This record gives sequence, C-alpha cells and structure tokens, in this order.
Amino acid sequence: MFGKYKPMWGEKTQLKSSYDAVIIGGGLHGLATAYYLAKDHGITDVAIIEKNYIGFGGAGRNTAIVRANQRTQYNVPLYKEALDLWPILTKELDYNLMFNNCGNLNLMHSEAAMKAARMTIATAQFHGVESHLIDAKEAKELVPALNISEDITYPIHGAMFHPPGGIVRHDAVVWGLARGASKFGVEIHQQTEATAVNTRNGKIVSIETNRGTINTNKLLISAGGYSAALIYGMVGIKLPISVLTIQAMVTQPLKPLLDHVVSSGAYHCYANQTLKGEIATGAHMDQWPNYTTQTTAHYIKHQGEALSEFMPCLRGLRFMRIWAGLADMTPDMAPILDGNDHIEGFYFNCGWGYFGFKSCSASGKYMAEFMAKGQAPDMIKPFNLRRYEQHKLMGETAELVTYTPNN
Amino acid sequence: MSLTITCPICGKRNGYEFRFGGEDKGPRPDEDSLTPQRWCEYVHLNECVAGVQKEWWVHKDGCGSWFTIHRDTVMNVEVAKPEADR
Amino acid sequence: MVEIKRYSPVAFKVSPKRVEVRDNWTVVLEYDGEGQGANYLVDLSHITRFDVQSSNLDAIKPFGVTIPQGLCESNLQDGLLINRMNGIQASIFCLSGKKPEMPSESSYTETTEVGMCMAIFGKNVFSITEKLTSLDFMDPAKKTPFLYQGPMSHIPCQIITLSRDGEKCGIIFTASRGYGKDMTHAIMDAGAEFGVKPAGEDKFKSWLGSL
Amino acid sequence: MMTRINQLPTLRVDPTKKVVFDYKGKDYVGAHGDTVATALYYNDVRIFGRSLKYHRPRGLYSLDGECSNTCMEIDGIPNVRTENTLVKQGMKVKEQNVKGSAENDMMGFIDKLDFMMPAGFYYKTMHKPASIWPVAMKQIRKAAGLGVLSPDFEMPGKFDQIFPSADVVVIGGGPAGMSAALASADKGLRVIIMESRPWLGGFFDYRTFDYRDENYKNNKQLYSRARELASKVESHANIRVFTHTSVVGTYTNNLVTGFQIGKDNDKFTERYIEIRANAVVVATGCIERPLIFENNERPGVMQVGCVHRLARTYGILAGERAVFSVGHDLGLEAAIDLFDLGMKILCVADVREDGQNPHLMIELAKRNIPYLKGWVAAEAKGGKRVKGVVMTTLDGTISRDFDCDLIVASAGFTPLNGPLTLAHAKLRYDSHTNFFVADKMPEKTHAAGRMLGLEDSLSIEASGVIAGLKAALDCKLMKESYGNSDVDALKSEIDATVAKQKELPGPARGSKFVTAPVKGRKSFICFDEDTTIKNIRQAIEMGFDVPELIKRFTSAGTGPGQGGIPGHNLPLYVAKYLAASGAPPKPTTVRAPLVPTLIATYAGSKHIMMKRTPMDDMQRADGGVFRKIGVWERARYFSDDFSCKKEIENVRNNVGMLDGSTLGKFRIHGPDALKVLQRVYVSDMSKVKLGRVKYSAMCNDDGCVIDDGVVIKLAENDYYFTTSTARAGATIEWLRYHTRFDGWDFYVVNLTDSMGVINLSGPNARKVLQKITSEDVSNSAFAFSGYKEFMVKDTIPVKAMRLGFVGELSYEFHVPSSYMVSLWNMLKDAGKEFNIQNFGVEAQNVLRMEKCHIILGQESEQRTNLLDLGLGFLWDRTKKDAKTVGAVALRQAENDPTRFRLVGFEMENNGRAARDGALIVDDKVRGYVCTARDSFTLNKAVGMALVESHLAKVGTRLEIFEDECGGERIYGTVVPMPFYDPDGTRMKS
Repeated sequence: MFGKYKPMWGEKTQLKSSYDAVIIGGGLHGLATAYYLAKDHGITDVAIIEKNYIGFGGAGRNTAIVRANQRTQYNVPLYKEALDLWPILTKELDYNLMFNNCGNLNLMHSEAAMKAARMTIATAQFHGVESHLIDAKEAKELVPALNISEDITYPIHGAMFHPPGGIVRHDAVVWGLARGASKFGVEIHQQTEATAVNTRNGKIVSIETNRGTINTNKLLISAGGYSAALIYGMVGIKLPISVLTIQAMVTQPLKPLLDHVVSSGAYHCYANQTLKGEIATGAHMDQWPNYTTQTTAHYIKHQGEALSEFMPCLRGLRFMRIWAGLADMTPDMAPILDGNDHIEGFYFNCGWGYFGFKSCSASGKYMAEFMAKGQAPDMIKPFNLRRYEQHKLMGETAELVTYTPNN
Repeated sequence: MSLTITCPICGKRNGYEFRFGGEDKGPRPDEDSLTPQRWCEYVHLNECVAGVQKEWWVHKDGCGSWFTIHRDTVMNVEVAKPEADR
Repeated sequence: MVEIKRYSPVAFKVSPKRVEVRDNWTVVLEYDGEGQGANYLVDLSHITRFDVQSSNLDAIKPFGVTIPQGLCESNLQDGLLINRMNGIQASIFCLSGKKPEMPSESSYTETTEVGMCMAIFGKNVFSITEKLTSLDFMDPAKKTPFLYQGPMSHIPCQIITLSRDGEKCGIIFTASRGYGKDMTHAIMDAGAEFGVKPAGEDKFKSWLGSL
Repeated sequence: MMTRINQLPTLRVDPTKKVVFDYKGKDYVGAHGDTVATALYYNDVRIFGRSLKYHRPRGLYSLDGECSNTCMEIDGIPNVRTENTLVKQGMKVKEQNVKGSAENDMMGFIDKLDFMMPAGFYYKTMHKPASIWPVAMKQIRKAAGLGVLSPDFEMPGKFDQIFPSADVVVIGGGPAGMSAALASADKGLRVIIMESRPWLGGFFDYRTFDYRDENYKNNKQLYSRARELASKVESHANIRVFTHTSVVGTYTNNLVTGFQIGKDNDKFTERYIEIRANAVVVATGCIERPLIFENNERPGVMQVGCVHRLARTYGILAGERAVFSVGHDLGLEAAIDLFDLGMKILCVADVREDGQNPHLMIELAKRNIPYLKGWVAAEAKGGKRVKGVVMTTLDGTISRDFDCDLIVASAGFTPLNGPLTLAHAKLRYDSHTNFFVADKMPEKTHAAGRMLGLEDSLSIEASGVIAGLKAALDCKLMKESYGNSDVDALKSEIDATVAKQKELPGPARGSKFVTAPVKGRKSFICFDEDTTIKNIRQAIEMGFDVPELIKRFTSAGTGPGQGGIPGHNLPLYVAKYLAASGAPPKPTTVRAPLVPTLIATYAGSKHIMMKRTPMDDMQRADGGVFRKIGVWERARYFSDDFSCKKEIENVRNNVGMLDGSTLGKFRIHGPDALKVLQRVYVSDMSKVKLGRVKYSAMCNDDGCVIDDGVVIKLAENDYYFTTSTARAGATIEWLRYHTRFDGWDFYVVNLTDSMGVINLSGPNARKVLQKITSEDVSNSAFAFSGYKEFMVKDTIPVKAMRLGFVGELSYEFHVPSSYMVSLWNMLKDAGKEFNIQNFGVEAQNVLRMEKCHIILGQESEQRTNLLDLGLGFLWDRTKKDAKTVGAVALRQAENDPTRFRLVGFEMENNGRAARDGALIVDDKVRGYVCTARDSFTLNKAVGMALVESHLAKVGTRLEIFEDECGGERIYGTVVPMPFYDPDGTRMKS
C-alpha cells in the first residue's frame, strides 16, 4: 500500500559548476527558501549546500513548538503567517507535518509579568491572532498538573493562552520540504562544505566547496547557528550575534497528561507532550558563545528543580535524553533578514535565536521573494542589519540589558 | 560540557560561578568622530569565532573580579593563552 | 517608649538558655539542649566586621595584625580573623565578640550589617557542606585557615575554613543579610541527618579556643 | 512459585527473609535482595509488559534494564525499571500499556498489522483529508506512551543531593574498577568509586570460573576474588564507595554525575551526586549485543548474563530446557555452569568459526552438550512464550527444530562506552574486537577492563591498576600540593605494570555481526520502539543513510532503554547493508542521562532562597501581602483591596511608611572614585555637593536607561549612592566592567543589605520626625534634596535624605539593618497621633505615577533611552573625556524623530483608566500604556504612555486598544506632566 521505497529527496547527483541560486545550509530556512524559490518564483536551478546532513542543526534539536504571540507589530504578522502555513504545507507537500494545534500557555509569575503579557496579547489581538490573559485558576483548569500554590519560587499569577499555537513534528518539516523542493528540481547536496565566497566588483560570482567551485549570482547563507561565523569568515560582515547553546530534554513516554504547551520565562522552562507521549522540555541557555552541542549537568538539574516546583507531579517521571543545539541570539531577540545591500546578490537570514523553527515557513517564503526580486518585501524590511547602528532595536524583549549589550 | 574557569584570584572554579562579559574588543573608543558604524561594531558586533577567542568574564558568585581568558568555543573549554598573547 | 534593640537576621527555633545584651544585641550564650560533641551552628551576625581596601594593602596592619599576603589566605590571631579577598581588599572578623574602635582611615568600611554570619563546627561539617556547595573544602592544596569566595546553596558567600581536623572541623561564613532566614533553613535541613544543633556563642568560643 | 537454589555461595538474596509485595492486587512473596523483576519471575510471571507499537508480549531479557519491556508502575510511579529496583515490603506493582493484562492484552492483534506500519508511515498517512488528522492524533496520543501519571500525583520519598570532590572518580565497581581505585588510593589520592549494582564485584561476582593470581597459585573462583577486592576497597581510608549508584552523565573537565538509590538505613530515597574530579577511570564493562532473529524478543529469549545471574545471584533457574545461540566464551561457560546447576541444555550453537577456549570445549564435551559450530537461532516458536526454536546454519541451508522453554541468545559484547562518549571521546570501529573503541580519550580519563575487549581476568585487573596509576599521575601533575617528588617513581611504576600486562592475553576477538537468514519482519533491532530490521532497510532505501538519521526516522533507540538494545546492532546492520560504500560502522550519539533519572532526583533538595528585609516579620504581622520581586520578598499591598485606596489616601493626607530596604546601596571611595561616577552616570558628578542629594541615571551603551538613583558625597572621592532594587546585585560588576581598561584606583563596598530604608511620606512626615530627633529638621535646615546624618536617641545612626518620589513631603532614612525595627517602631509610635500607616509597593507605584516619576522597566523597556523618557536634563553632554557610557548613542539618536516619547494622558469623558500594557494605535501600533490608574487623588483616570513622537504633543487624542476590547477603542488625551502638584509645592515645603 505504500509503494516502493525510493529516496525522498532525489538520488545523489554530481555537483554542477553553476546554479541560478545557491543556498548554504540545509536546515529549515534554507530548505523552505529553496522550496518557495522553485514553487512561487520558478527558480528551480538551485543547489542547497549542506555540510552535514539535512536537519542536522537546529531543525532537529528544537522542541517543535509553534506560536505567533510575539511582542511587536513587526514580528506578529510574520509569525502569524508562519503558523497559518502549517496546514497549507501539509497539503502542498503531501506530507503529514503532524501539526497539533493544542495551544500554548505562557505562565506569568508576577503582576509586572501580567502587565507585560497584556501588551503582548493586545498586540496579538490587534493583528488578529488569538491570545488571552487568564488567571491562575483558569490556567490550572487547562493544565491540571500546574501547581498554583504560593509556596514556590515563582508563584503562578496567570498565563497568556494562545490557542492557535502548538507543536509540529520538526523532522517531518525537514523531510517534507526537502522532498517538496526536490520535486521541483532543487538539488540537495549533503556532506558538502562551503569553504569560500568569491565576489567581483561588489557582486557575488561564485562559491568554493570541498567538491569544487560553483558559479552563481545569488547566494543565501542561512546556516542557523553557524551563519554568523560563516558570514564573517567568508564575506567579512560582522553581525550582532552571540551563538549560544540551548538544551532540551525528554522524559520517558507517558499516556496523555499535558494537553497544551506550557512555558515559563521565570523558570526558564517550557514543556509539551509529544505525540509519542514524552514530555519534551527545554531549558535556558548558557549565556556565553559556544559552538558545542554538548549538554550540561547544570541544566538538566535546573530543569528538575523547575518542573518539581510548578508541575510537581512530574517528579515521578524520568528524564531519558538531553540534547543541545545552537541559538544565534541578537540583542533585540529579532532575526536579521537582509541582502543585496552590502554585496550584490548576497543574502543572509540568521539571528533567529530560539525562534527559528516556528518561523521557518514564512521566513523561507519571504526570503525567496527577496532573492527573486532583489528587493526586500515589506514584511521583512524592518529586519535589516542596519537597525543596530541606527539605535532602533526591535523590542522583542523588554528586559533591560545587563553588562554588555550582547548578553 | 562542564566549563571550569580559572579566576586569577580564586583559582579554577565551576563555570556557572561566572558571568560572560563579551569578546575582547579593547578599550572604549574615543568619542570624537566616532561613526555610528564604528560605535555599533564596538557595542554590538561580534566575530563569533568558532575556535579559541579571548573574552571577558566576571566572577559573580566569588571575588567579583573581571579578567580575560582564552576559550575554545567549539569544545567550550578554557585553554592556555596562545604564545602571542603572553 | 520603644526599646532600642538590634536584631540578627538569624533566628533558631530553640529557646535560649543564657543571653547577654551587648551593644544592644541580645547575644545568646547558650541554647537549651546543646549537649556535647554534636555538630553545631552558631549565629555570629553580631560580631563586628570590616572591609578594608587599598592599593597598598600590605602597608595596612588592622589592629596590629598582618593581612596575609597570599590570595584567599586567612590569618587568625588574637581572635581577629583577616582574609585576603584579592590584591586590594581584605575582610576582618572580630571573633572575640568585642567591638573594636573603628579605625579612622577611610580605607575601612564597617560591614557588620552587610551579612549574616555563622559558624558550623563538628565532625560532619563537610558532609553538610557537600550537600550545599561543590567547593572543595578538603583540597590538599589549601592550608587552614583559608578563604573561599563562592556559592553555598546558590548564594555567594565568604567561607573561611578554620579546621579540617576530626571533631574540630569547622567553618565560618557570611552571606548577604537578607538571606538569613533561608540560609539557616538550608543548613538545618542539610544537617538534620547529622543532628546539627543551634548553639550559643560560648560553644563557639570554646571551639575557637581549641584551635 | 519456583524452587530457589538457596545454597549457592554467590547468592545476593537471602531466601530466609521474605518480602511480601503486591502485584496487580495480589500478594506475592520474594526474598530480601530480589529485584522486582526477579521476584516476579520467581513467582512465575513471564510476560512483564506489552510492546509500544505492536503490543507484543515481552519478558525478562537482560536483567539490567536495557529495554522498557520490563518497566512497570511501582507505588504509583510509572516506568520503573523492575530489573534495577529492589523489591520492598508492601510495594505495589502494576503492569503498563496493556488493555486487559499483559498476559491477555486485547491490543495484541496489532502485531498482525505491522505491514500497515512501515518505517515513517505516520508521515504519509492521516492527513488526507485534513479533517481526519485531529481525530487520528487523539487516537495516536492514547495509544502512545507507557505509564500513567495523575496530575495530582505526589512523589513519595526524600530526595537529596551531594557535590563531593575527589581526585579520582572510578566509574564501575567490577574487578578493573576496584583495581584502579586501590591503585590510586594507595598513592594517597581521594578516590570515589561508583557502582550501579547494590554491591561491588561486577562480572566476577556471579562466576565460579577459576581465578588464578599472578603466580598461578592460590586457586579460587572469580566470585571470591571479587569479594576479596571489594573488602579491600571498602576498608580503604582514601576510598569512598557509592553502590547502587548509576552514573548518568560525564562532562569535560572531569565532572561526573549520577544518582544513588537509598538503602534501608539511608536517609534518602534517591540522591543526586555531582563530582568534580581531577581524573576519571571508566571501567563500565560490557553488555551483551542482542542476537537478531525472528521473534528474538519473545518471553523466554534471554541473554547469557540474564540467565546466568538469575541462577547464580538469585538462585532461579530460568527454564528447564534451554537452547543456546551465542557468540562468545561466556556463553559456553554459562551453559556448563547451568548444566551443573540442573538445567537441561539441548544444544549450544556458536556463530564463531574458531577462537573458543579449549578448556570450555572440553567441559562441554564432558557433559555431552551438543555443540553446533557456525549455527544460529533463526526463529523462536511459541505465541506468548517460547515453545521451541528453529536453528540453522549461517547460510540457512540446514535447519533443525528444538522444543524448549528457554532460548539463551547473545551475539557478542558491546562496551558501555557511554561515560567516555559523553565526555567527548571519539569512537572508532575496531574490527578485531568488533567494538566501538575510543580513538581519542577525554582529558585525564582512562578506560580499563572489559570495555577494552579484555576477557582474561588477570589482564582485566592489570588494566585497572594501570588506569588507576595513570589517574594518580594526572592528579600529581596537576597539583603541586601532592608533591612532584614521586612523579618519576610513579611513571616507572606505570611502565612496569604496562610491560607486565603485555605478557597477559590482550583484547579478545569479537564475534562477527551475523543475522539469521530470515526476512526480518519480526526480527527486532529495537525492542522499545518495535523497530525491525525490515524497517531499517526501508529507511535506508528512502535516503536515510546515516544511523543517526535512521534513528530519527524509525525511532530505533529513542525509547527508555537509552539505546542499550539497538545501540551497537543498528550501526553494524546499516554498515552491512551499505557494505558497497565501504564505510565503517558509525555509532549513534549517546546522550545523558545514561539511565533514566527521576526528575525528583535531579531536583534533589533544592531550597528556595529569597532575601527578606529587616522589617519582614513586622510587615507580615501588619497584614502585608507579599510578593517575590527579584531576589526579594516585598510587601506589595497592605489589604485585600489591590487598588490600595486607603494606603494612598493616607500618604496624601496624613503620613505613611514604606520599607525601601531593597534599594541598592554602595560606598565608593579611593583616588579615582569620581572618575568612575563620571563614567557611569550621565550627569556631571563633580557637581555633587556635600549635604545634598543628587538624582541621576546610568545608561547602557545604547543610551538606554538601566538604572537611576541618588548620589551623596561623604567626602572628597568618597560617595554613597543608591541603585534600583533590580540593579543592586550587578552594580559593582557594571562599574568594574566599564573601567576595566583604565587601571583606576577605586574601592566599592556593597552596603545594600546593611542598611534598612524607611520612607516616611506625607504632609505630617516632619511632625513625626521631629518627635524622635532633636535635630533641626525644619524646611530651611533640611530642605528638599538635602542630606543629613544624625543619631536617634544617641544610639541609632541615621542617614536621612529629603526626597519626593511619591510627591509629598518625604524623608528616606538609611539605618543599620539591625536597628531598623527599633527605628520603625519609634516612628510608628511617634506617628500614632497622625494615623501613620504602612504603605506597600503598589501604593507607591500609584503615588509616584500621579507625580509622573518613572520606574525603570515600567516606563521603560530595553530600547527606551534617556531622552525618550524626558530625562535629557540629567545628561551633561560636555564631559566627553569621561567617555560616559551611553553618551555616544544619545548624541547619535537625539534628533531622531521616529523615537518614542513618554507622555502623560488622561482618559476622555471621565472614563476608567486604560489597562497597563494597552496599545496606542491608529491603523498601526503607535505606542503603549506604561502605567495608568483611576486616581483617587485627582479624581480622574491618568497614566503614562510611550508613544511615537508625533503623538507626544499636549492635546493629542490617543486611540487606545486594549486586550479583549472586541474592536471597541477607548480614548485619552495627552496632558502635561506631572498630574499631581505640578509645582512641587507639597514635595518641597
């Protein structure tokens, strides 16, 4: 009933010496951009250059949460579109992305946080995104595992409830987009490493890889956590990015317990139950730059401490596996989508921090339009790099920065 | 991963006693004729080295001193100062 | 009329047996049921402490006692405990319980009220501390008395190890005053299995005298 | 119930001590020392659970908890590994993931539907039409998962934590680990040894095979050698032993974590252990590599160690008629030993062509046990448990059927490399041992024992000694305090031991990877996830050609067994299938925790650590409603009326007292103190006058305000300053950070906790103050912005400031914390006639908002700069040389018309106040409401908002969009600030 088992994203092919467009990074944003370049703009002569295998980086290391309740008006519409795209992509790609729109519950632990949530909710509602402020009792009705007593470090005052959010099977997105792009003729070259970018008269002309030179006039670097180092190393553009290691873990599988995604900024902790029954839960990040995907004893213990307080029933559960990925953080917690400015034909898409998964579909769509037309679509114009020298940080985080601006 | 950092006062300690203070970018630039680009570079832009870099740390849970170390960002371990830097 | 009293940030759930009023502090000399040979926790928050800072620290001899040269080394002499915190700074604990005159030089700041201060001593002290901190008190590279500036129960502390010798094992530590209640609780909880008991200043003095 | 062989010297159970426990509502009896699994097996339980996907019956297999099949619910805790949990009196044990019972599971039919569920089938189904997915998803969720946890479950037991230090940590308490521990400890080092079983001994512990010491004298059996070593280790003064302790994580810089399960006398149920060592020895040994054949996980199929230990350690013969299909000498040894214990061995099949220990071959022959060289099990027969087995030659040409109730199957060994790989050893495939071995070891880490492929007992011990000595050398080279004198002696001792070990047998040759000649539809490579070799083939054909990706696509190795079953076979199978590529097997990634670890255990005994002000108890007694704000507990309200009407009115009309102790307070002195202040404060701090209070702000490099407070000059280059509560902990760091290149000579002391702060505010404040001091506090002697130091009752030293945050006549007293209660009581006493009352943080919030005084974080956010807030008057732009933090950005941004501005507004038509966080909009978002309240004082609704500058003009109408407004807007008008007492008469008189 399933037919023959054939390769999902094409047979392995030779690398050609020239493509209309080259994308460095076979992660979600690269794959999505390639998919939309081909589907929406008819640019199908595209090579994706992936050093490892597709989905190796953040694409396979996130906790698969999707939502559109960002803080500012530039971000909300972008994330809303990304959220709306999951069912559409499932259909288009004919691949079950297993979108579970169970809703997200973002816990608030003080009066001040409730006020901050109110602003975020108002912004969401203003842009047509469903989101509500609920009190602690209502939160407990949605998630009976919550401890709403006073005697924990951060008592729960209420929550921001965002019903349209949820979880998507992250690996499925990688494989589905790869299959979808490959059907249009996009080539995916795994185990292929880009080593240099060549420009002439301020224009992109070619890139070097460990498998030879590729000529192209359009280059996108969207290599997740590795973007900033690649862009500075190969193109010489320094970015306001700190690459941090972020960790997540799962428990043993359990019959249904959590019906919503639960997150808490104060506890630096978010949790949801996967379709397999595991509680997947993510932690805070080490606040110093790293390219390691090693985990730490510190965070898994921290996670135990945090969950023990605000969802104490989980004390009876066991952690099974912890892993780490990279998050390229910007000072204002908003991404950098830019191109065709510093160098003609050179585009970059990075700085998503830990929002890279939930945004990939919309980001791919608009970056594809950007690359096809050479002009940034209005939707992503505000995300340019120059905002930092113009003192126009995006305001996705309200927190007053401490010490140096980059932590 | 379990970073340890050698504090010049307290010796080798658990990395979580410290707070990261940025890539070493040298002293504050002079303010005369400082362009927005140069200012932005000093304040916001990073080299994001995948390898050994010199960086600032403060021993927040300990003696409170600021100092630089060299650290390999790929393995997340403190390394000896490179020769050129001694 | 309101009576003028000074209060320690530390309170035990045991009733004092003997007290003494000193400089408006009600100092507990002995608690009920102290007994002998247990692990003891003594509140020393009332003892006078100073911070001294100078770029020429070696030229300063607080109350005639030398500041140790080595970083994080301590010196215990005539009831005065002096701890070298870094190149320019030392902390001074007047363990004798008497309040010395504040030196007139501006390099001194009285810090008595900055922190809670406690001593823990007895043979299981380091079994208690290993539940609260990863600091290595038995590090053979250190000679007692020595100073640790580091976290205990997640709170930055100054911890001075005075002895690592059997029954005499003991430390003195300070942490921010505001943590008095929770820190006391953390130590009593960690020490419960070793029968840690609150004790008065007399118990502390006899321990100090035995060192 | 079975009969137990209870006379064996190797027993770890005490059959005379009965343990009664409850299994599915009935009482069962085990022996002290039994695990739950062995106790159940002893009670004839054979089917322990049903598999995740196909609901196949599953039973005992490895006895070390490497698969989820034997997980059960114990005392309400789901997914407990019964093989690793000691049975206790009164325990309540239940099976999981069954409909009906494990024995008769109504979902068992799914096993026949496997053809519908090839690798990754979820992705290709259930989304057409889209409406089917939500329904399907519900069913998937119900079907998935193993145990059940109730949302109100309360975890019983006491959990604890320790962070011991050690020079050397030895992971694994077998012969190699014990030898290593003794070797290091004898050199004077502090050693910790961690062993997952409840006793030391490792794989010597249950074996009666001959042990000969290095002189080939003193013949004894392996188990007694193990006990001899164990008693030496346990009595060694330098060794600390943690048994029943699983290592769950190893990290760079020799950090090792694990957890210990409490014994009867321990004060903890489980405790988390985190050890920072100077060197690590890993001697974790091997587990068995499963043999892959049809129905290779049927109850009645067991590994060699499982059957052998059931007999020797627990006195239980696993079956009556056994067939062995093995690939190593331990299998032969077990067959002989079990034969001697009374088991009928129908045949022993061995996949190896040669390399067998001749001594064992003779013993097999002596017992007339049929030996089939080059044969392997092809298929287990029997529905719910083994009833027979089909044996074939490796090429499948000849086969024979056997009737049996036990198949002892073991393809080979696989080293427990987890502690090495977690600490970043790189693995390499070694074709001699057929192991993944460490290519590059982590720093100061040494491996020993069977994981190196060693099988000879003396060689294993010698490898332990070498590792222990090397670890000792690491420590001695690291720390001078150990004395470098004996380093050379130690080095030569290591060389000598290495030379001696070379004379002993080296790593044994491992058996090749073989699979029975079958299609593999029910040949399981991963038991937890029901992944068959057929699924793996499907995945490879679809383009998933790396084991790590296959793992993701098929889920193999992602279950609670942590990859123990498929970890070795999966890479071997993939490499075999892709043999044409010539690539060596690639291991999948091992992740912490190495065994599933309770969240309660990780949490340990974490204490909530909050700061309390000196007034804490008194304010609680006064009815304070407390909130945790940052690191502090603070009184936010003093009644259930959260509008704080009474508190506010009392301050406006009489006098109130607020506990402001949480403010940051610092002394800065030294020759360069002023330079430092000039660097971090935006104002010209050289203008701070003695006896006056200077209000100023600190910015970050973006010009955004991060702190505000007051500065008081005590003497030349000697200042006392305050910071906001939130910034107190970071202030010294901030000062030092921004001066780190300057080499300035200055000294800072954090006095935050040393001073209690009482804010006395209201028109009657002076009258109250006058009653407790003889100091002249008249408006002329102590004017607004003045500073005074005086003694109260000749005893309490007070630093007093005239401030006006709440907009009234107001004093702030900074007093030594220990005296604060006394001073508070004196003020309270003195204020009685004026009806003095407490007021809390929220009342203060409203009072200051009426006065348009800002609170950082409320009227500002990350991107709000000094000028946006209208605080530009604080900034002295002439002091360029000071390189004031933030000045550059302020200069560059000061003429930018697109920035936000802070404005005051009142609601139109006497409407209610907009809620904090409401948006200012037109067709776009143009700003937001920072703080707005219905003001009792002004009798109207007022607030402050950050808006785009074109909306900042007085008189501008603000369109306000609130959450849940359903499209209805409310409106406000920009009005001049402040709203209350604009001339400041009340504050200043």
